[in-house]
Amino acid sequence: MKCNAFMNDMVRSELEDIVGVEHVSTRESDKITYGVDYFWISRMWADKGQRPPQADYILHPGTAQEISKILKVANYYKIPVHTWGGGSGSQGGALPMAGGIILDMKRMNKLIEFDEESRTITAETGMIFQQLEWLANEHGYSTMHIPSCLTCGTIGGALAHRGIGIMSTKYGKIDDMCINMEIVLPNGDIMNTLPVPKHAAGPDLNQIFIGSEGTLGIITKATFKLFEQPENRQFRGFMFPNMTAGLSAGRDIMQKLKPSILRLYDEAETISIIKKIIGVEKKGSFMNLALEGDKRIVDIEMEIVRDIVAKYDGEDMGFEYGEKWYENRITFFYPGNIMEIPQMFGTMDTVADFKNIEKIYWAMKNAIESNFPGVRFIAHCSHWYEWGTMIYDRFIMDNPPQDPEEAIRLHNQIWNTGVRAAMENGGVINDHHGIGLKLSRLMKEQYGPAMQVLEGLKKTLDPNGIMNPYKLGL
Amino acid sequence: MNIIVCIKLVPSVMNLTMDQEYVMQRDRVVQVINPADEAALEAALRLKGNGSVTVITMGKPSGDDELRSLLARGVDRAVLITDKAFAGADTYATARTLSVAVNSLGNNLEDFDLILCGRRAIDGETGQVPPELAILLKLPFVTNITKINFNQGKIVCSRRLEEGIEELELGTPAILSLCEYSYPLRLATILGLQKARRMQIITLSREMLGLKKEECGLKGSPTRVRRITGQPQGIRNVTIAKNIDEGIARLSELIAEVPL
Amino acid sequence: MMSQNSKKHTEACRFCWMCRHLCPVGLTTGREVNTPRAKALLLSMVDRGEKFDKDIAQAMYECVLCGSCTNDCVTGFDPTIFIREARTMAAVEDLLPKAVEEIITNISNTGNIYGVQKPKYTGTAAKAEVLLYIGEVAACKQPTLVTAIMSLLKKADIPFTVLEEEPASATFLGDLIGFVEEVRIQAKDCANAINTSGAKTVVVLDSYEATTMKQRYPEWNCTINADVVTATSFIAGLIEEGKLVPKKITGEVTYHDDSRLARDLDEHEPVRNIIKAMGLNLQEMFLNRRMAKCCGSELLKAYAPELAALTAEGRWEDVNRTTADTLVVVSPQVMNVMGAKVPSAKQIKDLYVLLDQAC
Amino acid sequence: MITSNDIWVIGDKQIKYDLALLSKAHSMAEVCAGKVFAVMLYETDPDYCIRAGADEVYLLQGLEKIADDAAIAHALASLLRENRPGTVLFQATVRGRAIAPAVAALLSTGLTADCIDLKMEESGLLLQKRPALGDSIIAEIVCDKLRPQMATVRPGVLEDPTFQEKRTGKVSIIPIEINALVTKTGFMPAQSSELLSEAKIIIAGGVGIGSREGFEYLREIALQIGGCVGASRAAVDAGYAPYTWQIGQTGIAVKPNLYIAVGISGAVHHLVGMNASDYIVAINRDAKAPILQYADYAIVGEWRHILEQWFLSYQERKVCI
Repeated sequence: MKCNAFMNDMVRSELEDIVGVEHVSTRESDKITYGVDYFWISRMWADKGQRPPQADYILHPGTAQEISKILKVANYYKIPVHTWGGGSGSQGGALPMAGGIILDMKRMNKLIEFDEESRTITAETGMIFQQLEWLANEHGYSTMHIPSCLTCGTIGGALAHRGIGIMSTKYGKIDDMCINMEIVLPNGDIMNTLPVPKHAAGPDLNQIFIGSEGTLGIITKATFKLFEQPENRQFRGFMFPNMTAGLSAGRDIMQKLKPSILRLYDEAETISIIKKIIGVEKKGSFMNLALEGDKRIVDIEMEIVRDIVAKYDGEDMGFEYGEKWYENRITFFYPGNIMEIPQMFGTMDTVADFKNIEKIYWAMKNAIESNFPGVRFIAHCSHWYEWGTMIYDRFIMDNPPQDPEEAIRLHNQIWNTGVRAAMENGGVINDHHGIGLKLSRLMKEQYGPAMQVLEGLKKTLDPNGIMNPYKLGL
Repeated sequence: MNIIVCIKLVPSVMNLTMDQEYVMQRDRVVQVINPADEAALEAALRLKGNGSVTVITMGKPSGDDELRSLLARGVDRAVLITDKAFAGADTYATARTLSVAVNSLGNNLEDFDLILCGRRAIDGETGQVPPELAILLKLPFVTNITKINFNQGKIVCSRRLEEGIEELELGTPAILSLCEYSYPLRLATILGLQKARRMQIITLSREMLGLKKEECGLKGSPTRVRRITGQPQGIRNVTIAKNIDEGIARLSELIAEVPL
Repeated sequence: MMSQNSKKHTEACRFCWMCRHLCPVGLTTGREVNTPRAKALLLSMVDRGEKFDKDIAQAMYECVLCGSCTNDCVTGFDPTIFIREARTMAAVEDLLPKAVEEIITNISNTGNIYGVQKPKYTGTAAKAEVLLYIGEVAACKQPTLVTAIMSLLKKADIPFTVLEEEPASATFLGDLIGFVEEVRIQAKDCANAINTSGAKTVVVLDSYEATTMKQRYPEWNCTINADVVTATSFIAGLIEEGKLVPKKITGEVTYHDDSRLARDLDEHEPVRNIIKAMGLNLQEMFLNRRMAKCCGSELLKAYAPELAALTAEGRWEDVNRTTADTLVVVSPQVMNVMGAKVPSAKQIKDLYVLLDQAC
Repeated sequence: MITSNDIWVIGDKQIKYDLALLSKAHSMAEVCAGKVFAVMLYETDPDYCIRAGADEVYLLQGLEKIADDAAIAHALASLLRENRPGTVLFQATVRGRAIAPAVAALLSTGLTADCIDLKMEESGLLLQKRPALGDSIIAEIVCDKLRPQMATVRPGVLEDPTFQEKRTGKVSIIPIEINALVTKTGFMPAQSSELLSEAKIIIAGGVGIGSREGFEYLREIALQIGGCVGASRAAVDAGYAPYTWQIGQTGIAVKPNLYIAVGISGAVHHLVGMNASDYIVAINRDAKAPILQYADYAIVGEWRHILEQWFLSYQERKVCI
């Protein structure tokens, strides 16, 4: 006997009235599908044949107005709302942990404006980012947001967790690229951030919603910068005697120039890369760098890079590796190439200033390798800033526990240990994957008293707490 | 006619791929029915008339789905001989286990007229099981067959040898081994798949066959692998012609160099 | 009951997000279930004990089998393998969507998906070296296309035969219920009919059917003794040999590569050569050749017209972003699917009709 | 009678390979202090066998027309039971690979198929090497508890026979009577142009050839230059070429002086059938096709254009000469 009587159907018809019958689903196939995103735990759970966390209603809205009405209904009944883009997030940010509504944004995928004069492009946020990039390419431009999930995630997804692309070192993160946004607030009001981000009319509201992971509102439209395709792109590989030298050289380069790509690998990762390039094992720390733009400038910049590298005993390894890496940059993510269940793995992705970064690297490596036998730790620095860099540090365990609940516990312990080691040494727990469900519990530790600012925003904007519960520590 | 077909599940060669270093990747290989066994099975399905076709395979219990797909193609009965004790069997131990299984089926159920096998499996490539099985069952045999007909109580078949095709005749019961592709195997029908869902796969273990441990598997095998060594995969240092004209000139040189 | 091969592909695809941006259905519905990973996930869950029900079966039919995902996969996985096999499962378990069942009934009654008497066409000779295989879509729905290509063959002095009773090619049945013996038997009958004609070359009008004959028939041991060629490459060849000399016409057109020519047969240039020969200015869509976005198919239109309308609109959006006012197509299926959704500022023309007017 | 360390070689039809096997047996017999016996199933000059290394020759009479391999096996088995040699070697021909397992089963002993190398230990234990899993590994196999130890040996893998002019040996003629259950009613010899295994030049085509007509063209060229034409499995499956042309794991393994792979992508099962060739040329329009890695020389482009151009130059040269 069902004890919820006919309330389910009453809500369902109300929602159907907003978006149309064909855009509301309670199909089992949908419920299973939306319960598994790219988060390791959700995948492991499905691998064990366990039913995933399920939503009650899956909605495919077509306009911001429809979303506005949906949020009003959700507030009235106090139904949780989980916004879903591509579902390719690795932090479990889109999972319908509290049941209720999944709001799949992908039907809102229209190009709204291409402004060649201002060199911007505006689109609905349900568009898969690759589509936006292709639209830019059609006119000879690029958004220069080229993450590994380019083909998987949506515009909204990239904004919601403050994503980053492989060219970020020159062109910036998504928050540097976004000009303005349209947002549906939890109470159903549709607001716009100011037309341009650089102003002195108070704080930049874009930066409150970028990275809010669907907890403060739903981004429905966004405008981005467009860049000219570079006339010239030059790759160069360098081998440093150790990670310390590599980091110093990287810092020096960043404080003088703007490479588009700068990747520095730790000794564990270097060994396998170098073996692929020259066929023999060689110890050290490998750097892959790209400079791009007007050829005359790039030539000069490359000379400067060489001078800097020489200062830190770096050895020139030629351009072949870089070009090959660029060509195959996403092939790593296809099945058969990437780490797969039943392995347990995670990318800790810590960001810090140059003063602390190396200390953090060693602290995390030691904490994980000494506490968890059978766990490997490899890392590289792939996104650089003038003041610091991030560590893309991965742990891999080939034989995790068979029992799914035990596996979850171990997974969370490894994360706690690694991330706490980072925080204790002045690092920030995440650079560009987001918080989601995975790191939610650690947000208060990270923020301290500053957390009340986020909590205050949450309380004011979403008093019923319906927006993506359990995520982002809110 | 009542026919027994012995089949083996083998790693699919078509699915073998190489990684970037040109090393064969084995983890993605799936098990398929050995191509020559497919031919034997199709020949059996065509010859059976009012009789029956029984498929026997020795292997891992995971072969269940593959056997079911054979039931869906018109096989009447599928027998899976599976037991940890059978692991590591060489051809002689395999033939011995199969012969005991065949005898047990013959006693319990209707007798058989013909046993068909593939001429060899693409993994081991020995082709020794059919003759060994024939001797153990005291039956005449012919290997490497490309065509079989049944004519007035006689089997008429073509056998491929290095120097040509032999036409042969023999009586039943007998064991015949067929060449791959001689009879392309039909697909499953929808009706067959529906029927197959409800059919039982007969599973036989060592004990059920009354075999002693030392008669089967690694223990019952006269031959033993002492060592396995890798072999270079044959990568060569290729020179690519700068243009087609250069390529053509080099090709002419190469052909002229071959002593004929 | 899924084959090991199918399982290998579902296990690989279930947690892979890389090709979803290419799915013509997913791009327009925005539904997560319309991605290759979702279909693989569902089937992998079925393999782990989840019930294969009407709902999951339905999901397997929300796919055009266009092969964009397969084409994208750098590690060689192919979602169409398990989608097709899941359709077989749906047929076996009596879980076919009603609309699909109706089409299967049509095929068993009349040999074509429409359930109508297929119109008859006659060639210029009873036993010519060239056999024109018209196919059910063109025969039933695109008579002008058939007339145009026949007229072109006559103008080029190519005697040709059309089978009096043209058997089905098994293309549609194979897409509906997967590659089962019933489908192979249909293919075998078709191959036999073609072989009996004694033709040396079979010119196949519908690229879907050409693909089946060229790529599936050999797998199923249904050998066609003649060379199977697509109508597009055959006609392009006639122009190249000077047997057809088109007059120049002016205009700006764009061309949609259908899935089979684009990805399975890898045939991209013949049509472009024909367009150039007529002096038309070809404006390429950004996604062309192997990357062309599928516009739907006649089969999808037959069992899920609303979905086919969406996929067609999706492709028209790409057309709309070009400066061309005319979309040129060569496939009777594309003509039917795209032709049903022409935006007001654009028009759609069949290449053979255009060429026939120019010759 | 105790098993000896003698080696018996069963000769079956191809004298060249039989003599090579006898020479190999001779050098192995020296290691384990055994004798070499040649058992010839066909009429031949026993003197050759002795000069190649046999100490004794048995000429079995009356088997020429017998097609019943089981019956032949019975005859051989009784001979072996009487003499109890330590080792029995067969050719890995179709017939050898049918008779040998039957003999092994009759003697309840082990048999290793298709060996590419043999090594005798002093104790008389035979190390049998054979490739497996697509020739990617070599397995060393022994039959350590039972005798005789038996193997079939791949024709053509051994060194040519060495003849010692002054060797002598005993020759016995043994008439065999057989009640054959299998009778031969006809025979159709294979065409010589299809003798791929013997060819010095092979032009092999893949699906890239695209049609049967394309393969006819390849064959024409092959005939002109005194070579043979082969095909990949994919091309055979596509119906472009007959099965007898198939080179690879499920077809024929070849090792010509020059192998020209045209329009072949280089699937593993093809590679294992041809990568023993002395020199490999790949002609392919795809510069990334795996076959290129396995070739010594590669020409990237449309095969038809390349071969036609080459053929023109070839004919011109012929005229000049």
